Amino acid sequence: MYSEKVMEHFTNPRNVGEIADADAIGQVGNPKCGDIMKMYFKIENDVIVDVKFKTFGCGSAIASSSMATELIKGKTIDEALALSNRAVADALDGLPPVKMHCSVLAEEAIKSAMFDFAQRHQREFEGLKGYQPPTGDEDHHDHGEEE
Amino acid sequence: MNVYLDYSATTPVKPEVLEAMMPFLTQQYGNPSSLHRFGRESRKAVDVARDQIAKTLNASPDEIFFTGGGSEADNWAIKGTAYALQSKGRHIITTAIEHHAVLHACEYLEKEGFQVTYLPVDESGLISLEDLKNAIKSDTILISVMYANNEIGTIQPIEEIGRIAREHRVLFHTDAVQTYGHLVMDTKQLPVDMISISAHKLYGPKGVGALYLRKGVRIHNLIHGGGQEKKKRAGTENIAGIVGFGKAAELAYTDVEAHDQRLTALRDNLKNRLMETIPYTRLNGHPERRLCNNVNLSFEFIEGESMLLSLDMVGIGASSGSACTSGSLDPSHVLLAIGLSHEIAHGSLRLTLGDMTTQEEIDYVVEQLPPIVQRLRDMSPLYEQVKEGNR
Amino acid sequence: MNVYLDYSATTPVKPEVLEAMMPFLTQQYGNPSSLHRFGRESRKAVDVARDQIAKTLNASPDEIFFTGGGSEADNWAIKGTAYALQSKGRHIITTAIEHHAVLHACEYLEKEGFQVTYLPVDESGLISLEDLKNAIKSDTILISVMYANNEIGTIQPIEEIGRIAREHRVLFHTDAVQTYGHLVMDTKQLPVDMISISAHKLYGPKGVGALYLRKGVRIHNLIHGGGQEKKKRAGTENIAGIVGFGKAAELAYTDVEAHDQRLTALRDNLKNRLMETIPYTRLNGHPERRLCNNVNLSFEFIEGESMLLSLDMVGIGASSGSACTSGSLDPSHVLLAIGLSHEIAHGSLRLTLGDMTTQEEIDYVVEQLPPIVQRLRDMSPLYEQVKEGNR
Ligand SMILES: Cc1ncc(COP(=O)(O)O)c(C=O)c1O
Ligand SMILES: Cc1ncc(COP(=O)(O)O)c(C=O)c1O
Ligand code: FES
Ligand code: FES
Repeated sequence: MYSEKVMEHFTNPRNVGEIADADAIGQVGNPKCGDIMKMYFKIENDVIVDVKFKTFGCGSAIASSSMATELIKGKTIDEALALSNRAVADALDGLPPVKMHCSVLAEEAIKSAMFDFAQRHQREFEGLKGYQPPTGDEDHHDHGEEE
Repeated sequence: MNVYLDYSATTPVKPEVLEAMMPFLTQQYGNPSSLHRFGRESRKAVDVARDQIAKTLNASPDEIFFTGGGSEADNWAIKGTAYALQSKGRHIITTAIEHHAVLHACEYLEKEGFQVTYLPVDESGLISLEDLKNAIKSDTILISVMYANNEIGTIQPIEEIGRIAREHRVLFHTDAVQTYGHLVMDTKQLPVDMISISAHKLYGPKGVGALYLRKGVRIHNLIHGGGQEKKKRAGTENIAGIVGFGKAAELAYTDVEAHDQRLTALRDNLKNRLMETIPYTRLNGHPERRLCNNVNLSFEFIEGESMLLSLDMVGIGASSGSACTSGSLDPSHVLLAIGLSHEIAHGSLRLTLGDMTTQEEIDYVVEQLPPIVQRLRDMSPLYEQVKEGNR
Repeated sequence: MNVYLDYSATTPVKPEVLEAMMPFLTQQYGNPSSLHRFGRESRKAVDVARDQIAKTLNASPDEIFFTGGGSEADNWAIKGTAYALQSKGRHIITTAIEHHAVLHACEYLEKEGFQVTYLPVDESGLISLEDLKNAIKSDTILISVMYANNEIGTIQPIEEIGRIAREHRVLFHTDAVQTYGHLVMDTKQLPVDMISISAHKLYGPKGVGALYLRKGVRIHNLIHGGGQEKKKRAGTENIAGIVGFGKAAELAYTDVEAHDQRLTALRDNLKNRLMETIPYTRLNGHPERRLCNNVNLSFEFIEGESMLLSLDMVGIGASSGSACTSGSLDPSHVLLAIGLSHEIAHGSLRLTLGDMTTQEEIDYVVEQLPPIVQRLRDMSPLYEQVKEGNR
């Protein structure tokens, strides 16, 4: 059901862990839905110099976290905010339809962290226009069913 | 090493069972409804299988009706009773932890105008007999309570439930798909009217089951048509499957006590060692009233699918009550019904043992599982808080 | 010599089909719903079989739903449509010569408050399109007409019927259990919404069938429960059976034209020689629009069961439309519907040919049958009158 790429990232996830003095932290999902994704960022001159994650979730959630953090490491904040869940899924050679929301979680974790950064430094970013931080309790994702 | 610990999902076909089936997949292909010699052989074979199954239930062969599986038997018992007795009443009692074959049949009937009471269970998975008595109304036509639960293995007090049903003259169906092959069910003693069973849970083939229908109990057909199964279940018989089912049932009940003792010992060994080695672990289901082959544990802070994937990579096949395995949003309705929070339900693991399970396999699991749980916990944002003492 | 000429009752499993099935009766026993490697193999196998069958019908794999046989598929199509559309209307149109799986499902629905029109057929077994059009009412929700009849082999004008159904926006189901494997059915061309098929009629195993359900057509489930078959048909899949069905379908449609030509020639050879040799014989069913493997003859003055018994004694397996074979009082409803008198219906014989049928076997039947008929006629009081010239 999962691509080799997903299994590879699930087995050897990149960037697992925490950053003690992170410049930004984002957390999305809630345990009720079975997914929590938390990301820690080190940011210098608007460039992501380090990123780590912790995830409570299924194989595809773990692989999405790993791939997403790989994709944005060394990138600028604007570039990171431009990363779509589709790009994460594509980089993993696709996800099963019912698992697409796991990649959405990765996109949202990044946005949530960048929002945190923006708030801390009173900054505004093009990619955060209209962004609403998750309230924590909503059913934000939809396990799309076939049919 | 390949270790299969998902016997409650399905079992391999035993070699003796396959051997019994083979003639009916080769030369003896006649339709039992045919008059000629090709058909007579098949008819005899179906009769033998019916006898074999009847014997294990201490039933009469004409109380056994073959179906296309356990789900069909459940649907037949429930809808067949509902439609047959709807002029008498439209209320059904079942439990919150039934298999979906029962639950979704009941939910369907609700849409068709029936009322269904779903009895709650306590934290060990048992229903309360008081609740049951209180739920019975003058228009109650059916009580359906599973014998043992497929996820947590809890065994219900079927005899007592049956007695209550009898007192109130309500028909009683039990889904014994997980029980058949593990426990002795004597229909001469047990006050049950209908029992669903399925071959592939006791080393028979997939796609064949049966409904025990006590003599005199009249329900509607689910599948109308030809005169097979005494006109109660139409369709050309799955001869090979039925023959395999009969043989599997006979084998399972040849020495069911030895089977029970062996599996109970292995089960307890597995369960105790895992619980001792892995912190933040709880046993789901009843500590004593449980199937001899069922271990169901919740490991806090982690999620089931990632555990299953990790186990699969080291060759261990198991199952979980996590939403993520099925793509549906909610975790197992059974785990929620026994009071687990969503998080903890997500982190559950079901290991079910069988006749081919060895001590060596158990040792392998006890060796492989703890580091897997640890690795996933180290990745989990929920576990962080524990380490930081915020819990 | 053993000669099986009852291929419409059921067929042997082809060796290649059994070979495809064997892994799933031995090592590859996983449940397709399981996440682990044991389950994945099974899931893949079910997908392959679904593709194989979809291809033969020029359908999409997600329009194919496996069932426990042809009868279940028929019941599902009919009751599933009836219950899903009952708020729209409660009228169903079918024919007088359907298989009991359709007829008895319809009769059941009549008891539940539906109205059913049973279209008559002419003496060749064909319905009239005019009758059909006249029968359609504003509350008609389903037309169910079998593709080819199992007793007399008559092939209905399915395309024309489908077009009429479309014009009136009524769902159209066809029971193609006897047709599948003989005729090409292209669902991209054919205006049908549901098609029932069954594996054991085309050299697959017994106890597995399928319903083709056109994309977008919504009917109720017959068997509720687990999420198998896209939540439309619950129950652990009969993997070996499904794999065998897929393989059998693929084989049947590898060169269906050659199959048709070979059987048609053998059929006509058998039919013509029997009709030439045995006086007072009539062919039942349509002379041209008939299945390539079906011969149905009525021999006046004698009764079917005694003919079958006599044939069985010389090793020939056949079937009859006589009451006596089934233990029911009336002769075949199909033979009565084409206008046969009870006496003549009783004396009917169905010989159905298959891929293993040889010219040698046909010769044997042509040699054995006439003296059998003669012997029985010599015993018959009805035949006396003929000899005495009272007829
Ligand atoms: C026309 C027709 N429909 C339905 C069926 C029922 O199929 P099954 O025997 O697979 O239930 C048969 C055969 O028995 C048949 O000939
Ligand atoms: C308790 C219970 N009931 C019913 C079923 C359904 O049986 P089957 O898979 O044979 O349809 C199962 C197994 O899947 C089960 O565990
Ligand atoms: S985390 Fe639940 S489906 Fe991915
Ligand atoms: S003559 Fe005996 S049953 Fe018809």
